[in-house]
Amino acid sequence: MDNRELGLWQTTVIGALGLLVFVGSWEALVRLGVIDPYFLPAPSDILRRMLQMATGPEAVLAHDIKMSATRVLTGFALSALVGVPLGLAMGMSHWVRAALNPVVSIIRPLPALSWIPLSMLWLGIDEQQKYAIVFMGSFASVLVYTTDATVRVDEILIIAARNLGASRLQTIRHVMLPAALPNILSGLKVVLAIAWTCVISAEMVGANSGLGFRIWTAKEWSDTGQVLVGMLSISLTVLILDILFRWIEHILLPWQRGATRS
Amino acid sequence: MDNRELGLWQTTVIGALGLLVFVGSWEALVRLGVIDPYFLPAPSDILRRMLQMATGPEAVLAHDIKMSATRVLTGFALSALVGVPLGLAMGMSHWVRAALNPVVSIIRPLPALSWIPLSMLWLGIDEQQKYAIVFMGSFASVLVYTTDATVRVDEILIIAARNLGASRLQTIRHVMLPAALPNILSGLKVVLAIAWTCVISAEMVGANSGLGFRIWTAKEWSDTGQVLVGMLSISLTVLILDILFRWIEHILLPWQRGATRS
Amino acid sequence: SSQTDEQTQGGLFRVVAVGSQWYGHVPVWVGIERGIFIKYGFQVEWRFIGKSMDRLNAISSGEAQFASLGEIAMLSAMAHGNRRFYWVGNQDIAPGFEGLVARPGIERFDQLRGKCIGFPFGSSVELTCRMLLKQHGLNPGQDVRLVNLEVGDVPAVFRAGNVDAALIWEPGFSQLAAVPGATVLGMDTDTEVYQRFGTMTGPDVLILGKDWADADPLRAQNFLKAYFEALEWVKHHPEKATDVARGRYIQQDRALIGTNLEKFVWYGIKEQYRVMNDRGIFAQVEYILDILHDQMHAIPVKPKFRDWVNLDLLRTPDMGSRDSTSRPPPDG
Amino acid sequence: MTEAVIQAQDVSKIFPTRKGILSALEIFSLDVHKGEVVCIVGASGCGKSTFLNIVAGFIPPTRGRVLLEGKEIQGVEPRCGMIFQNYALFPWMTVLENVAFGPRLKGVSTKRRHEQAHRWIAMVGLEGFENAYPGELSGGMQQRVALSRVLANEPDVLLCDEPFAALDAMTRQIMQQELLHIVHKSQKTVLFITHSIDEALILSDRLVVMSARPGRVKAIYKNDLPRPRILDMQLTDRFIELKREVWELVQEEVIGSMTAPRLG
Amino acid sequence: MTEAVIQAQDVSKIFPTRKGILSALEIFSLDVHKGEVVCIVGASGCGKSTFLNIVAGFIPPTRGRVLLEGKEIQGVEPRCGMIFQNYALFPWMTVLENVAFGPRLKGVSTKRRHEQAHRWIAMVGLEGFENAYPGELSGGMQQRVALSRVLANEPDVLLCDEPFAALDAMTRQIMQQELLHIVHKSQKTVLFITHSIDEALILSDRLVVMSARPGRVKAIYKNDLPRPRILDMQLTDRFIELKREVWELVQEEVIGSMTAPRLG
Ligand SMILES: Nc1ncnc2c1ncn2[C@@H]1O[C@H](COP(=O)(O)OP(=O)(O)OP(=O)(O)O)[C@@H](O)[C@H]1O
Ligand SMILES: Nc1ncnc2c1ncn2[C@@H]1O[C@H](COP(=O)(O)OP(=O)(O)OP(=O)(O)O)[C@@H](O)[C@H]1O
Ligand SMILES: [Mg+2]
Ligand SMILES: [Mg+2]
Repeated sequence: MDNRELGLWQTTVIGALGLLVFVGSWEALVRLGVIDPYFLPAPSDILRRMLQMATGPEAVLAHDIKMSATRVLTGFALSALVGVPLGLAMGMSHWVRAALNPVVSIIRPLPALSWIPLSMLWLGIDEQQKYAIVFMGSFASVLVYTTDATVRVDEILIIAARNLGASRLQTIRHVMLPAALPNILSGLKVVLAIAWTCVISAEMVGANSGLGFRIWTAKEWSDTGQVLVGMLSISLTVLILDILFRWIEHILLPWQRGATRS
Repeated sequence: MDNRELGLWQTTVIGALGLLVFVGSWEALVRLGVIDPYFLPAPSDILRRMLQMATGPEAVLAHDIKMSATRVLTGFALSALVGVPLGLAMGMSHWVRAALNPVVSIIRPLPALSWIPLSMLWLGIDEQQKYAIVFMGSFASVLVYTTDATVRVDEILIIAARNLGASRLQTIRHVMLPAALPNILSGLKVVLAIAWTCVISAEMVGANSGLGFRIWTAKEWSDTGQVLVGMLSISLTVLILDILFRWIEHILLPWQRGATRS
Repeated sequence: SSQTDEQTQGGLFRVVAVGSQWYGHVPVWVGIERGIFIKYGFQVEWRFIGKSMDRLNAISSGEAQFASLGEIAMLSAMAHGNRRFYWVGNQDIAPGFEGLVARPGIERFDQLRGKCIGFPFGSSVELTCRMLLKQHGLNPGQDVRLVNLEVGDVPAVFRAGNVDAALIWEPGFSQLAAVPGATVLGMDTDTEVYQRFGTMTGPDVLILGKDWADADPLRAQNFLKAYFEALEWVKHHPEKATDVARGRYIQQDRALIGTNLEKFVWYGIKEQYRVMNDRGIFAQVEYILDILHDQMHAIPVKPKFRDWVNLDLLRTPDMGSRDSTSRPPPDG
Repeated sequence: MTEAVIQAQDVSKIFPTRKGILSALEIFSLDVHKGEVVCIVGASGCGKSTFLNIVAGFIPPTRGRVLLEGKEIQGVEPRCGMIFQNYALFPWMTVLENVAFGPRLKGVSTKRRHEQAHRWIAMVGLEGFENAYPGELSGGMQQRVALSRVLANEPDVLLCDEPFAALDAMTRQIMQQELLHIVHKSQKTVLFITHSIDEALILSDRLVVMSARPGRVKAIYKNDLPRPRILDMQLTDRFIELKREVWELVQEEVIGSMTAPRLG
Repeated sequence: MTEAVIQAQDVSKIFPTRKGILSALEIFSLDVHKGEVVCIVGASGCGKSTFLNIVAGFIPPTRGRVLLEGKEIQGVEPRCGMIFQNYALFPWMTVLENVAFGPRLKGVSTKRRHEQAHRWIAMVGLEGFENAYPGELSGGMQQRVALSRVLANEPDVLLCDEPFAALDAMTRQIMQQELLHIVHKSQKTVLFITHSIDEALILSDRLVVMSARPGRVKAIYKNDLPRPRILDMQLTDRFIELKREVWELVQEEVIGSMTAPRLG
């Protein structure tokens, strides 16, 4: 509506201001005693806790992030490895799509959490079980996003390639894949965030490290500050991964540079 | 890739076949003793359990679905009620968007589950707490989808309306809203499924009914069959809601009929 | 909170009591099932919440009013400055219900070296585990691997062989011990705590919501009176109490519940004055706080737990007023 | 000569781009008088659309100003109705609702605005399609809906950005005649962009040839061809002479721009 | 006369739609000979693109058949190179990669195919833009890339679906001359759809006028205008006569289709 696009500088300043207002009023409400710090610690306290956990003698935070990231990225990589090719097949063939759609619709709405009972039965409580939870929580989404990206490939590009003499395989390799890539990547970006939401489920049982584990034990010890540190760490990690992912997109999709929306 | 579009009839038959193969081979593997039914009961057993739970003297299933649905739909409605207007505002104004984006990015990656500790402290264990968990798990997504839908409104339509003499308010009412509606609705459809994934988190603590509660108690009693009945019930409920939602879309978006992709 | 202050249609006060399948909750179940609460004007609603800290949080939020829970959770909440509750009693002593069980093939503590032990972190069994390991010369941080398990998952995880040893309290403990070839390496009765104080590592404590109690102390006194009347009934009718508990509240063999309940020592309302003082459980609390704070670094400060104690609420309205809350009642 | 409705005074437009700045228009001046049809031709990318967008108030000029009836244009100007190159129809409105949208905004009663809309729809030959959605029409039909939507709104000035590009030669001719008829009947002022010199010669009172980017006025022709300008007129000497002149001017610019270096 | 490269025999095409069936082509027959340029004109929606798509093998005819060098076309036919109305360039490839795509599929070495591509790009006046992505080009430039991409693939038959619609009059003329030059040099067969009768008369050896939907051959003109057909030729009597004749035929059909009921 407002015509003027904002520059990067302006966006950053306004965003920082927005954050400041949010965090500031939160801090004020706690300091003024409106909010009991036991229920919601002040941001400054959370930050202090975070620094403590990051630098203290134990320095657990880095280890937790590493453990959780390993679990998330392994589960996510598995999802992508299975989901992208299968999604491409579903996107390219009406038959495969029709055949697999019902099964996918059944699996998709099941939250990672609901796989805890079964995954424990099947895989115990080792790392595989955690990968499996992340995988089950993100796999169907990868499938859906990839299928969608493939279906959305402009038919005319496929026809054009065939018209230029491309075989079926060449068409897949030279047209379907690069044409679907931007949408597959942005789908994967969403799924990566979804995969992170699974880590709390994955680390509920049988873990002794990781951000999810930290949140759960903090809860048991009534340490609300540490619960919030855990939550904030997840947010920040996802933010950083998001930036990384955008950079990968920038590298992989040179023809889309500058074509992004704000 | 394959040129022929499939008709509804064909799609259904192939889908049913796909499901049959999936369920059939599962059943066979259990019957042949390859899979221990304690680890994964046969589909026929799950179905029998489901019928039992649906019709038996207790008939708990209908009640569970009703309770979970109430929680999901209430939380989801709250999300939509807050998220859609705020998302519209973010979509329409660069300023609002720049100001709120950082806060939203922080809240978005936090899974419903991570809100259990705080929500219990703040709201206890009553229904409000369950609504809150569903709300926190779905609100940021509503916001993101609505913002996106609003940003994607073709600028030329807004300019055209203004050129025809529309005031700012008229432009919002007659152009922004209807133009963003299709994408907002399909975003809400995705979020509704997300809201359902939250119900298992919401019913983990302090519930005594609902599909999530059923899954958790079944787990405690090692009743894998009932765990699977609970999961299947979630899937089916989401499927039915999805059909309902498509019907609502069909009513609300007459100009898009026939323009849908398979 | 205002909502729960409302009286129900029958003119009864609505009280939400929260708890698990642990035997320590039998008096509440009896109070509900035998109409004792109703007699005193309370409509008590039972809600299942498996973990102590979840129960305490439910009370802190104002949505629940009464619970029995583990001492450790109470102490860590105190340590983090939660002032939303009163500690009003310690209704039972029942050591010997939780212990460390090892899978077949592990029969001695030194065989645990390098092995994996699972239990719910942040509960009494964490203390039991650490004390037992220390007593047998094992360093919990280095010599063994500890993993966090959900309360309800412990038996299944142990049975499936996913951990080498596990700890949990009843009713899960029986399931651990029942695994063929499994060895009970140690019980809470083997710990220093038991040897010094005669209690389990994390005894049951009674908690009332502060706002709710302050809003109408008379009502709170009445409620506790009802609770302890139910407790006296349990004390005198263990057989019938077993029947009340079984099925609806605990899914366990009737005989097992019976024998377990017989091991319980119940403290009535008068006995509370004997227990809730420096010669009683307070000394045990000081000891536990030392461990939690100095050894485990699990809590940031040692809370002045006496500030949370409110024995006024134990006085019954017809007993008239007393001048001192801390003064113990005459023995006998 | 009547007063100038539109006065473009030394208008320049510079776009910032990733590779530097791009000068789209440079010191472009033009007066358009009431009831006049001015056609603009020029090589692709020379700044025609940019100029029209400035007149409509969609984008501000970097330097210079555009006056509408003596007052500077500031922001979107409903008195200058734009017929967009890509239609810009509202997909959720039927043809009837699209055409009746302008009057609706002004508070015209449903009955009256529908009556009016019906008449405009009939004029562009789309009776029977009143309740169709734009997505159900062919490109040429959509373009005609866009035309009637703007006409129904009765703006003083019509800004047309290649409005007939998607029409076949015949439909195009019919539309041209309709446009001229309406314009002359209701004394509308028209700024018309086209790629077709034939079209420009048929429609215009004056014809502006723009230079290649950055767009400047290269030449202005007074088009004195007699009206009505039907097919035969296209064979007259004057038509051919004018066409050749304009052609050569534009050709110079196109050849210039096609061999120009990548970024000016 | 040389042998017929393309023989369309009684081709009909019926589309099933939501509101019933739609007959797009009816018993359409046409022979195109080697080295011949056949232009097709007709009202919008009369089935021109449908016919071209059938010849390219993109869609099968409902009845009848199309032979390419005597053999029935079954599936996408790379010997018939299509220049799409909306370019269909690969957005992830640079201009060079787009143009070199056909040779690449055939296994031509990188060096050779890039050399060839450079020459085709130069021919359409796009030197300097080899490493640009299609998204960075204007519509007219994209259309020229599409043209050179197909030419680089050296198909026997060129199918052109309004390939110059997005070009301004001058660029368009240059492209027309280039096309004719290439076609005559390498004896390509061309089927060319256009909305412009002028363009059809400039390019064609024969000119097919189609009836309104369902598309049938209404008339075929042998275009005996002398080559090269530069601007002056457009003023000859024969040109004007032909133009008027074709014009009147098409006009009949357009007027028929504009007043026709909603679904035929
Ligand atoms: N928003 C913009 N940002 C950057 N450059 C722009 C923008 N709009 C137009 N341009 C550039 O300004 C120049 C003039 O564009 P304009 O659209 O006015 O051309 P035009 O004469 O209408 O061309 P056409 O005949 O193809 O429609 C072009 O080189 C174009 O690339
Ligand atoms: N896939 C399709 N499904 C249904 N109808 C179609 C389809 N393709 C084309 N048609 C219809 O067939 C008719 C002929 O379409 P076609 O695209 O061949 O016309 P055309 O002569 O190329 O028109 P234009 O000049 O606008 O490009 C039209 O009425 C169109 O609506
Ligand atoms: Mg333009
Ligand atoms: Mg066509």
